[in-house]
Amino acid sequence: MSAPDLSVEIAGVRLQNPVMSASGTFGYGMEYEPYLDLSILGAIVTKAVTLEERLGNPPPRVRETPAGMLNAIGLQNPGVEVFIRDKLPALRGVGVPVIVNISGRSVEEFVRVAQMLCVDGVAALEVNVSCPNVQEEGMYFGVDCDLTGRLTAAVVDACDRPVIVKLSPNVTDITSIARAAAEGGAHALSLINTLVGMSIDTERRRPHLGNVTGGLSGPAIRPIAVRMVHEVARAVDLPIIGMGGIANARDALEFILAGATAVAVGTMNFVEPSAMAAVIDGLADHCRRHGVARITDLVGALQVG
Amino acid sequence: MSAPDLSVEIAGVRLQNPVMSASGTFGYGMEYEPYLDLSILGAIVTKAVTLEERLGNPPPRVRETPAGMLNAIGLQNPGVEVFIRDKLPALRGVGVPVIVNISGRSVEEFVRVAQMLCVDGVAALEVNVSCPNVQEEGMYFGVDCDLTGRLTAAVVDACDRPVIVKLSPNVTDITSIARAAAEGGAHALSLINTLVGMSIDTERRRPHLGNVTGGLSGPAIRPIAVRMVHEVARAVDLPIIGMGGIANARDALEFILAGATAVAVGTMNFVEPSAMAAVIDGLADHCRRHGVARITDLVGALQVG
Amino acid sequence: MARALATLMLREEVAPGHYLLHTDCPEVAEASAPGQFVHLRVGDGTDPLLRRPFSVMLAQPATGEVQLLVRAVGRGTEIIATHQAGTRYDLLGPLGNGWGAPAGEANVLLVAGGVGVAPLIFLADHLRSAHPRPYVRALFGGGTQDALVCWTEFAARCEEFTAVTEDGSAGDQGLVTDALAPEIERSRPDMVYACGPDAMLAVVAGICAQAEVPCQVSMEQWMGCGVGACLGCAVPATAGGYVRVCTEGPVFGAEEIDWERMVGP
Amino acid sequence: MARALATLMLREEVAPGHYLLHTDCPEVAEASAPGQFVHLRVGDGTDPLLRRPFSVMLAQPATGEVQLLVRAVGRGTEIIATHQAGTRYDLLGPLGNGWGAPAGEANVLLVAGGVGVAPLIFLADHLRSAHPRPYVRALFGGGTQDALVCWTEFAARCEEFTAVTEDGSAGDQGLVTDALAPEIERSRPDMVYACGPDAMLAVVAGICAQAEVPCQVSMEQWMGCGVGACLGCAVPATAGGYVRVCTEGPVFGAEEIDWERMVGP
Ligand SMILES: Cc1cc2nc3c(=O)[nH]c(=O)nc-3n(C[C@H](O)[C@H](O)[C@H](O)COP(=O)(O)OP(=O)(O)OC[C@H]3O[C@@H](n4cnc5c(N)ncnc54)[C@H](O)[C@@H]3O)c2cc1C
Ligand SMILES: Cc1cc2nc3c(=O)[nH]c(=O)nc-3n(C[C@H](O)[C@H](O)[C@H](O)COP(=O)(O)OP(=O)(O)OC[C@H]3O[C@@H](n4cnc5c(N)ncnc54)[C@H](O)[C@@H]3O)c2cc1C
Ligand SMILES: Cc1cc2nc3c(=O)[nH]c(=O)nc-3n(C[C@H](O)[C@H](O)[C@H](O)COP(=O)(O)O)c2cc1C
Ligand SMILES: Cc1cc2nc3c(=O)[nH]c(=O)nc-3n(C[C@H](O)[C@H](O)[C@H](O)COP(=O)(O)O)c2cc1C
Ligand code: FES
Ligand code: FES
Repeated sequence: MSAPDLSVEIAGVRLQNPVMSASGTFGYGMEYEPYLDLSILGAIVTKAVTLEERLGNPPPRVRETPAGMLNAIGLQNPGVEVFIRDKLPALRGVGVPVIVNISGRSVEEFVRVAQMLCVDGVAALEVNVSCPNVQEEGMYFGVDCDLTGRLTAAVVDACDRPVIVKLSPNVTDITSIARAAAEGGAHALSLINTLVGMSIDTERRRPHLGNVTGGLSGPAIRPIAVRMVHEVARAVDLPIIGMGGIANARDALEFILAGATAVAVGTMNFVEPSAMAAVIDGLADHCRRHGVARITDLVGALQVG
Repeated sequence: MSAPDLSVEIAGVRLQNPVMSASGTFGYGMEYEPYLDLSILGAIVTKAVTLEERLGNPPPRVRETPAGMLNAIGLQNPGVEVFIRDKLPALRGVGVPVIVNISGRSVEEFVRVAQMLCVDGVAALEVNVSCPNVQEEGMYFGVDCDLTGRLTAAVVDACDRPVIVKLSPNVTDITSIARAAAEGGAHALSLINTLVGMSIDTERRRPHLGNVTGGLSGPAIRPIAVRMVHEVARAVDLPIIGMGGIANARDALEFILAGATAVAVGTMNFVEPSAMAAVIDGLADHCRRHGVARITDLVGALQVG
Repeated sequence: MARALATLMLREEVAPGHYLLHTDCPEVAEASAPGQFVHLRVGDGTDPLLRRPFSVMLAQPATGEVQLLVRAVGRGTEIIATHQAGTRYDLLGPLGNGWGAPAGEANVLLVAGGVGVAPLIFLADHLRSAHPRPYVRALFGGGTQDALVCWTEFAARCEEFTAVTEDGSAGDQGLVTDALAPEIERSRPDMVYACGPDAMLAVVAGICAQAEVPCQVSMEQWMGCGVGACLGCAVPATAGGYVRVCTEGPVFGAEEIDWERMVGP
Repeated sequence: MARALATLMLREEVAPGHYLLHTDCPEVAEASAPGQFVHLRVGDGTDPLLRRPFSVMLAQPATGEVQLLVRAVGRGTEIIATHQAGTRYDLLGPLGNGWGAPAGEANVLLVAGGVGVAPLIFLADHLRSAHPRPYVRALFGGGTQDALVCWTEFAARCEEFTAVTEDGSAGDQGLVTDALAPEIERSRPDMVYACGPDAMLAVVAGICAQAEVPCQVSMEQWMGCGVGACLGCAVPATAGGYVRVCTEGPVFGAEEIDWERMVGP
């Protein structure tokens, strides 16, 4: 059998395969160059970029939990201008699509970041509406349909790049937020961001994290993420980038079968810097073993009932 | 130092210590008798009881996930009458408070079960509003404030036993549901129930569970559970029974410091049938090491900031 | 049923990916009946989290030895496959209901598929000591020769022994269930005892029902607790609803299981 | 920095709960500078999940040996404490920036607390080979005698060596920081190098600032990636914001760290 076709299209962007980094777990790409050939990736998704520099949260910022970790980095980044000047050139040089994760404190801030990122080398924007630190009028964007819809529409207007809206799992009904993003004009969705969690040092009677709470990621959350991708795929007709605890091709296939067109690897990059390479190889292998010509044939191919 | 006082009071019920079984993980108590002296427990919480017998979901019903498990038992139980006749007498004989977890398809059904359980040997009712299988007019009780409030009030009216409302974590804001339960007259809250999750057999392209989705429990969810207990404790002035992945005294202390008056052990009973005994011993030990005279001195003793 | 510690004395790779664990566990050796299982914890952490069930393959009260036959199929069993002598296992057991005695003279037919042989070896062993003149026939099937794991131990305890492999690499070629109807026809056993994959058991149950020969099956299902508390290990019952593999089973009368509703794990 | 496999040749319990790992890892032995660390995976599953950072205590390019000193404090290190010779470790390293060279003649003072001794042993070793006439003084503190782990290895590489324990079970009684100001006064080192708990480092930094002696500290912080990608290992910088222990550190000039904002992990 000839080599299976792993290429997919997300919001008009062609990827050589469906495997990308999850925002915030892969820095600005170059950090992992000693461990992984970046040019094999489907895409690189950057750490969140904001209008102004952000210093981030006080330490400790990470803590291991059973099969997962909590993080409260606090959107530390050098700001969009420095990103474009210092980080983007090297990223662009890798030769795979670069998706820039953006965040802000207000619709206005998102819009200005999006405008500034309409430059060569940015393939798409991923709108981080789901970071627990991002709120307007006391509401997190990502847990409110109306805010999500307005924000999406504003970013779509601001920049001609495809807009991927990244959804929060900390909601009662993720499909209604997904629909709001779709109605706002999103070109794709990515999910899930982290679940809000907390861990306590019982000897010192203090939270382990400087920020008290943090975002839970890693294999622990995979069953929740797969369920949400399954729900959203049935509810909304947009391509989905699935993520949450993916460590290998089998995990990635759970998301693809549930309805994700592409997948992102986050926390497991820390554990295994070559995890994405293994996922890509494993997907090709799975296709070969099962006589699947195109990976897209597996998207949403789960049989229920 | 004299032995620390581990006793606590939940909704007027005195417990010799704050450690109980989580509903559905300890059968009707007797299953674990060969492995654990039941009389040492703070309380025994039973598997959900409904008005009529329920046969439950098709298999497979359980599946291991990273540091956790999914279950979709489907409220299998013999119905309240058979429970009172066949299960309650032995439970009562143990000599510790028996808390009966109840479920139903409608407010009416909950009310009738509650009425029938106003019998000797039932110390309190735990109202399972959070089971994904329990819905009215297409809404799950546990994710809607209004339904939660109405249901709570109806059960409180139906029976003179203390009513503990068990909250679902599958919501955007658990404090608003907690407040609704408090306004409905709940005497205590227990949290968290399981998170909805899913796991896929990628070789067969089918869900692992017969019911497609299931409830995620075990150590994996502990950070989410601790965070929710912390939030609810700050929002509502009711005693809290905290649970979610507790394996040992250190884990239990996270919940207590976050604001839980008592704790329940669920999934980890399967792994370690004597887990509850270890938690009880470990709590006493912790109190001794830290010169804590009463475990209640630790409730909510977390220092933030 | 109780809590016990077993010490691994020797781990033998008896076929590729199949391990025979010789453990020292006097309590379980003493108390086990054929068809019962132990619920064993692999490691002391969360990976894997839950205990894993394994049939007792042989129990020697005199020496305290308990043998388990483990096929490496996933995380837990692959970890077991690396264990060295001296490893200590925390286990619950013996659990569940074992094989029922045959009616009459122990003129029985055992049908094993792959590692399903384990509880049947114990049964054969037991029949030989419990009955004056046992006549034990066995059909043992697998994909290839390698899957006929511990066949010498099995054959040694049977009057007649037939191997069947799908690829013909050992014994007759075909499915073990193909050989069943003719064998029943020929030997008219008092009881058929079967253990193997669900699909095999369903066919065995059907053939026995048709031939009107009583049949017992040992079932598998994903387990939570192993002791009857979680209702996780349900299989559909002919009487309606479900029965628990860990408590009502793992051995059932074939007619107790609703094979139509039975979905493989 | 690179990916490497290390093979455990010998695990020595050098003090209660403290293990010296002699590993064979030619790439890391070749490339390591004193003060760098390796990010090591414990097992291949999810328990523990993240890698664990350990300072290189000694690296022998000629033999390929890399020594790590591990104190068992939690899940990962307790698992390491059970590892047998032959265990293979997957590691990233050497990582981070090591100790900077002293100004002048290598008249230096090393201040170690507990296992903080590891990167200082490597430093002392290196100073002896890199400088013609090194004069290395060391203060080594711990709660009790047991915490002065590998002190003979340390002392052997120093011209002067002073032990300090809180309970007086070895050396002088007190805190290592109590001994510091008089020692600086006396010996006027060109550089103070310190590694130990945050609280100790903060005091060391303060004393050195006061005495106007340059000071380098090796910091610890919880790590995600270990390679600069996650921003998890931040410590507060005097310049404002944060610096990464894994990338800008683990060795910093004491003046680079904002000790007021530093919260212990
Ligand atoms: C009563 C009983 C007796 C058993 N006796 C034996 C025995 O003697 N020898 C032996 O090798 N195996 C036996 N099994 C099956 C054995 O329990 C599983 O193979 C084992 O739990 C797999 O664990 P794992 O971590 O390696 O696999 P996992 O990684 O958890 O799963 C790998 C695959 O193994 C299968 N599996 C896993 N757990 C179970 C389970 N509880 N029941 C059925 N299938 C499962 C599934 O197909 C799964 O896809 C028995 C099962 C039961 C219920
Ligand atoms: C650059 C660097 C070099 C280090 N060098 C050494 C060394 O040479 N020898 C040595 O024994 N230890 C060293 N440590 C600390 C070591 O990494 C931790 O003790 C280890 O990760 C604990 O893992 P665990 O699973 O046993 O503990 P866990 O169960 O994860 O935690 C137990 C306790 O250990 C502490 N701890 C855990 N991880 C870290 C961490 N990354 N940083 C600081 N404290 C932590 C915390 O106080 C925690 O409460 C170093 C840490 C860093 C950052
Ligand atoms: C350390 C860390 C930092 C993260 N930063 C961001 C971020 O800046 N923007 C964002 O949208 N998601 C961020 N995430 C969320 C991940 O992109 C991803 O959605 C989540 O971690 C789940 O995937 P995983 O389990 O594979 O890590 C971060 C996650 C981690 C662990
Ligand atoms: C097998 C199983 C069955 C359960 N059945 C019930 C139930 O009947 N009623 C209920 O309120 N919660 C039920 N739960 C939820 C537990 O009581 C508990 O809230 C949850 O599992 C989290 O705790 P744990 O992580 O310690 O298991 C069940 C959980 C499991 C694992
Ligand atoms: S495994 Fe829990 S009831 Fe059978
Ligand atoms: S540990 Fe990830 S940046 Fe340092």
